[in-house]
Amino acid sequence: MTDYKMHLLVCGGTGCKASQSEQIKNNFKNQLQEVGLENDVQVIHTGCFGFCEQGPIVKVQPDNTFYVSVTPDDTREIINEHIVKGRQVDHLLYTDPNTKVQITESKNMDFYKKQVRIALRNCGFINPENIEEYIGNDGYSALGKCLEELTPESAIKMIMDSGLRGRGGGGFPTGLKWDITRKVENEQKYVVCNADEGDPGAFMDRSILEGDPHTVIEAMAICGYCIGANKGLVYIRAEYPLAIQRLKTALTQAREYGLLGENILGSDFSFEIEIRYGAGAFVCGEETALIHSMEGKRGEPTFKPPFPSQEGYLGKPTNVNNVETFANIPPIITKGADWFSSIGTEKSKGTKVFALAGKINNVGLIEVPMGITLREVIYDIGGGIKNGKEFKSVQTGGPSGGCLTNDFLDTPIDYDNLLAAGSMMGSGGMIVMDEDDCMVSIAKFYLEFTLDESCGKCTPCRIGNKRLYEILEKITDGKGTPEDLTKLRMLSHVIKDSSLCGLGQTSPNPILSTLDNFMHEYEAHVNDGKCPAGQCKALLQYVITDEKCTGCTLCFRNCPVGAISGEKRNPHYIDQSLCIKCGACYDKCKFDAIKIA
Amino acid sequence: MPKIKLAENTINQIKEICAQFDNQEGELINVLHQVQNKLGYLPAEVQEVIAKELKMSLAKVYGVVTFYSFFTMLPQGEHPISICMGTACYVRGAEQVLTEFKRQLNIEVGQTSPDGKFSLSSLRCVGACGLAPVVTVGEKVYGRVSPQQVSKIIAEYQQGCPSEAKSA
Amino acid sequence: MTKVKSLADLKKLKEEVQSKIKLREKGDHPENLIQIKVSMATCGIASGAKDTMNYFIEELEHQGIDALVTQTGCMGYCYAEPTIELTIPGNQPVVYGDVNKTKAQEIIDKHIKLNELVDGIIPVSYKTL
Amino acid sequence: MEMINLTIDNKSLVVKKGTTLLEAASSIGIDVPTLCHMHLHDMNIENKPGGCRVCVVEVKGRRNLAPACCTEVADGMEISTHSMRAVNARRTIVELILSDHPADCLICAKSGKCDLQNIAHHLGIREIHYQGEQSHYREDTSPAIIREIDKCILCRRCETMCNEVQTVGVLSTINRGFEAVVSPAFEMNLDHSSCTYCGQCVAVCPTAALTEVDETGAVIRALSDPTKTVIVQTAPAVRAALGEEFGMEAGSLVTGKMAAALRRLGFDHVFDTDFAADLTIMEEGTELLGRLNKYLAGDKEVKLPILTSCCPAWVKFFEHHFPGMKDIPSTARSPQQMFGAIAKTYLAEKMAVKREDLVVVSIMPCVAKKYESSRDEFAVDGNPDVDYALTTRELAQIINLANIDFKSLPDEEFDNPMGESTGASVIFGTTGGVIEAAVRTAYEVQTGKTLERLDFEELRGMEGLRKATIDFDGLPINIGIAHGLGNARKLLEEIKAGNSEFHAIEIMSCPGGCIGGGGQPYHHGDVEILKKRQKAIYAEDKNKSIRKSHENPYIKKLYDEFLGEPMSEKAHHLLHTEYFDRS
Repeated sequence: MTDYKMHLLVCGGTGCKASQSEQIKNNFKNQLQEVGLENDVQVIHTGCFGFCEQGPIVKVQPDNTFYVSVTPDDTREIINEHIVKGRQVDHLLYTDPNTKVQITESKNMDFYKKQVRIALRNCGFINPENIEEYIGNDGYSALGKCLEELTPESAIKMIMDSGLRGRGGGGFPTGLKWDITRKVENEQKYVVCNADEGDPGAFMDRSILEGDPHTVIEAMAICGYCIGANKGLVYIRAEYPLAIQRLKTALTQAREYGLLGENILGSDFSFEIEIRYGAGAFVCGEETALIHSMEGKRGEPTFKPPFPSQEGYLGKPTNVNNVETFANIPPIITKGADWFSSIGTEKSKGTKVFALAGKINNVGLIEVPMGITLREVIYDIGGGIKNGKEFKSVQTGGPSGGCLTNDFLDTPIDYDNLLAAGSMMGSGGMIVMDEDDCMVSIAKFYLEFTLDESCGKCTPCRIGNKRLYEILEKITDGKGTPEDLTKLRMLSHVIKDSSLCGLGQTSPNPILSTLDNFMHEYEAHVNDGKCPAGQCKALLQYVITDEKCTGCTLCFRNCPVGAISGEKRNPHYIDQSLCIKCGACYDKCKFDAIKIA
Repeated sequence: MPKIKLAENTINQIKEICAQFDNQEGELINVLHQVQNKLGYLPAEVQEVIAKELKMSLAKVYGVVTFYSFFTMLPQGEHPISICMGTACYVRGAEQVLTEFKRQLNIEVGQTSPDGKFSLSSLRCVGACGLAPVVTVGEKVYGRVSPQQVSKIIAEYQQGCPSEAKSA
Repeated sequence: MTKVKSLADLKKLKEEVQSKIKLREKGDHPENLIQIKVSMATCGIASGAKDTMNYFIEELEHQGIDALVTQTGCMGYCYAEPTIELTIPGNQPVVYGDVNKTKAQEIIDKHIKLNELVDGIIPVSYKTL
Repeated sequence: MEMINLTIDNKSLVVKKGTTLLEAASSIGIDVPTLCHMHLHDMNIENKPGGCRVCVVEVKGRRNLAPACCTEVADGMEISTHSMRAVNARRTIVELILSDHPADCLICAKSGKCDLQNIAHHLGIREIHYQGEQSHYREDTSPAIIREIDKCILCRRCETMCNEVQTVGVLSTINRGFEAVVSPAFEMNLDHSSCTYCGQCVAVCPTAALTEVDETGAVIRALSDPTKTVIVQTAPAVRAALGEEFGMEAGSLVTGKMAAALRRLGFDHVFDTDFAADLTIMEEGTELLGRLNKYLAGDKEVKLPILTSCCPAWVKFFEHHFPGMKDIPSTARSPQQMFGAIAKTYLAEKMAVKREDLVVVSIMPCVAKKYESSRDEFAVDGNPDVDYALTTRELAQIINLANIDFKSLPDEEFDNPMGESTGASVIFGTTGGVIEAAVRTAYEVQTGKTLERLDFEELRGMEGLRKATIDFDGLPINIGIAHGLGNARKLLEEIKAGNSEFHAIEIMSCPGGCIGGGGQPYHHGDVEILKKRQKAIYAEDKNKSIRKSHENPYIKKLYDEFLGEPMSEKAHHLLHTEYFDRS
């Protein structure tokens, strides 16, 4: 084995790959060879570092130097300066946007300071395509401990005691779920990993599979041991080619090392894992729908009970957990339930991964202890609102969640608090909105998503959401009435109360939470015909400021509908009844004389 | 029933894929994935072959194909353009970018341009939220796209095609 | 690849492969480790800093001493290259000049193992980087 | 059996574990409205997608409302089926369905019989608060069934019948979300699909998304055309169900009133398909014995078992799905087509009416009969043997149209020569009946002895697959019976695999046989109605003085005057047919 003196960790997550991190890696390899250091410095493609805003990321170890926004052109400089001469390349260091101080080590960055990485522990740390790196960092020792030292009952008890709850949305206690499945008697049982991440703005499951696929494999095997299943299935989005490829590699390696297959670690426990592909249906995040999809059918949910733990895949008892939930299992087994339950709040233990996005400075993937406040996440980790704008709202829980205001910024984040606040944990999307975002449009955006993704099986979701969307459209088109606001609320409640599955039962949340928290914006649309954020096109008015207008006639000539009139060298005028709000005049005006009102 | 008018070797390819999955009805989605991978889309005739091989109802095959947004019955353009409409991209202006693509290509989402060069689709979160709004053309990802950049992106593919942008 | 057949096997394998990532772990948590920074600017390298660094890495590994050996830029003592900076947890860093293999051996044997200072210290008014 | 205590609408009750809230409520007289749910007890047919959500009730302590059809009872449950919350949700849900449904109730084919209309009425809905876009699809007209799927409410009943029960697999839910609808593949027309026209989708559709092709207008036109002689035949199962259309108890036998009504409608002669059923027994029975005796004589070429061929949906089913076995079913035409062929030859000649001036109308419990009568092989020079096949429901429609007070009609007899029938032909209307009728004749022909016992209870019942061995005086004859095409498929697979134990098999496409046909008055999921019809059929058989087909004097006369022997050349030409590979 070559003893490398230095490691160059290059982020291989999808975001960074999109920014040519593959090229960066190859450049490093070639250029190291040129200077004859290929045996001293190892170049490793890791999983996501999380700090996507600043990607591509390159980390130099053991110097612990964190380079951001690296381009393929920067590699030679890093080699010549840092590797050869031991000098940091200052212009690639992260600059704190507030203090303007350059920071070398990631742990000193606000983005990382408050993070606690359990599920993401190996992401950005190990090479996901090398099982030995995983083993080197304690990998498969939890499985080993289970097989040699723990009975299924005692392992499940550890999970129960840890307080781990499902990270996919609902927050059902994981240990309890395992225990229920264990108690159902059947020759054949299944462990299913739900990797069909569908929330449009959450990508933690993919990052884990890309950055640390073995943790999922290990956890599924542990689950199999605990519930008495020898077969596992990973249901993964076909749109995640990189995660699929990494998972496949990991499965092959695990088999080669005997960590999957017959008689694992010399025990009488055998376990195999197969991959199943999702095909683009958000509703398949619901476990019964997921199971139907794995069976080759339309991914429609069915009424529970029977629960999958009783009758799941092919009618057999099946335990379904999502990727992030599984990623928490091995550390709990190795470090103990007490360690895990010491993190977090009373009813929500451990950490949660969030995909932080939207109008925020530090977009990325973060893992924080339960109980952290939204303020800490948004202002400390997230670095505050982009371009110095005003914070308006943060949306959590994706299409099932709600939009929270300033008032909730100091609420500790956990399952129950978010629910009480009218939102939910969901899979962990966290989208920050600023003063320019129209909350009615945001609600409409989510409804459009739900509408697209509703399976259509039950009436409230199929037709109810369509009607909700139509009402919202009416409002953003400036045709809403006060009565529509009442209708929105009443229909939302019925849909929540009577839909078949979680998708329908939560689909009105974005509407209800915006009605609760941003009623004034709805009222402005309905009563005053105004969109306070200036986003709803139909409610905009292009107006010419007389003082600034030089009468150049450029707007007049560019208006496609002849709505502008005026004499040359005299202020022009826009006839609002004719204006189609195309914005052509606004774009053309050279004197900033046209304002949006 | 309409008679199948596919080329002999296409039919054989499909049959081979079905056989790989033991002609099991439960493997329908896997079969559809592989066939679409090979042929680019799943026209009616292809579904007929699959239904026959898996000994299942054609209506059920069609029911599955129309349920999942990943499956398409229309051939894709030479350069499939996808605009990410995930929330992060949406709040950073993806809709305006999509509108611009629609306007410039003069096609709607789900359509292919008459010359077969471009097809347009929207997708939910490619996971490059740091680069929002994101557009993919084939396998190439464009980050922080503004409506103003749209014409430049289209132009890249209109004269010949850049080698790295060739779709898979 | 031979299969891992028991937990003991797995532990053995872990020991074997741990070094692959040890470097990164050390880098993440250097506070509790003996740190040796070898000045590796042009002048350092010309004076054999590379050999010195390799020697430290191999010898410490050989003796089973957990330490973090990194390179650093020019410390400004070109007259005394190769120079190293040694930090024992809880103590102030110490800079040695003219560290060849023999000197390195002595530093390991005395300073690192017994916490006795060795000749060749360059007195510096140290300021944290 | 574990028992569960609960209260529903403040009434305490004790029910078995596993009971649904719907069943529990119904057991104490509380009928929670349902729309998608359908359960044909004892027939193993259930549609329970839990999709319409009309039956939601409030369960104390639960976060959401619970669908009564799917939710099982649990100890200590407190249910309210009419709390403000439940009623509000239920009404909103029905309003939502109506908001995506054409509001043409006044002129809709299902008006007055529509489950959706009934529920809207039941809930007192007077306003639809949520209006918006309605889904639109192409209308599809086939020879037998019209699909107007703008009216589909996605209850999935038809899908269950077409797939799980009939295993025809033409219908599936397609698309998703608001666009989801039940349709054939590629939204193709039914006549391009492998639809058998069994009509079970029509029989269970709660709205008018699926209805039969309406031919009442054409029949009324023919009746008022002075140049035409219009005759009518009525299938056995019609008399056991027609009364329901006029508010009579299910199982009322209305044979006499039906004949009277048809006469008042202006049919020149009122005949009975039962007559042709007796004829079918003569032909099919002879064919059976012919094949059987050849087989017993050691002929390896002969195909056994022989399968009945009276049911047009079944014929189309094996033509699509088992074309390799098309030489196994009897070649005998169905009674409807035998009637038509004899009417337009023998009878026309007797009445001195030209073929083109004779209009044969049949009243059938079936929608596939419409398709059958349109098959090319059942026409001479483009003139079909049977001109129009009306369903039981369509007959009721024109009786109403003609201002006939059905219930007060006197009983009248059928006309002769084609109105005389035996008890054997009447039981053609139920599962097991055709084969029982065949046995009554075949036994006597084969053994030369008189049957002492005519009621073969072992062949009767409602189970989907039945078998019995009948002792033909020392020769055991193994008989299989299947109703529902899914059950038929099982027997066919057995034959295909070469391990069928049967000599003869009766197959009827519809659950229950023709009494449960797609053209019968809607049973709205009440299997008791089917059972009562079946009972009525057997009662009619019992009342008949002649109960064996070969003893029908007019059948004897027909052979003497016209056909010669069963399976004669003439009989072959007029009464037998061939099948086609439609795969």
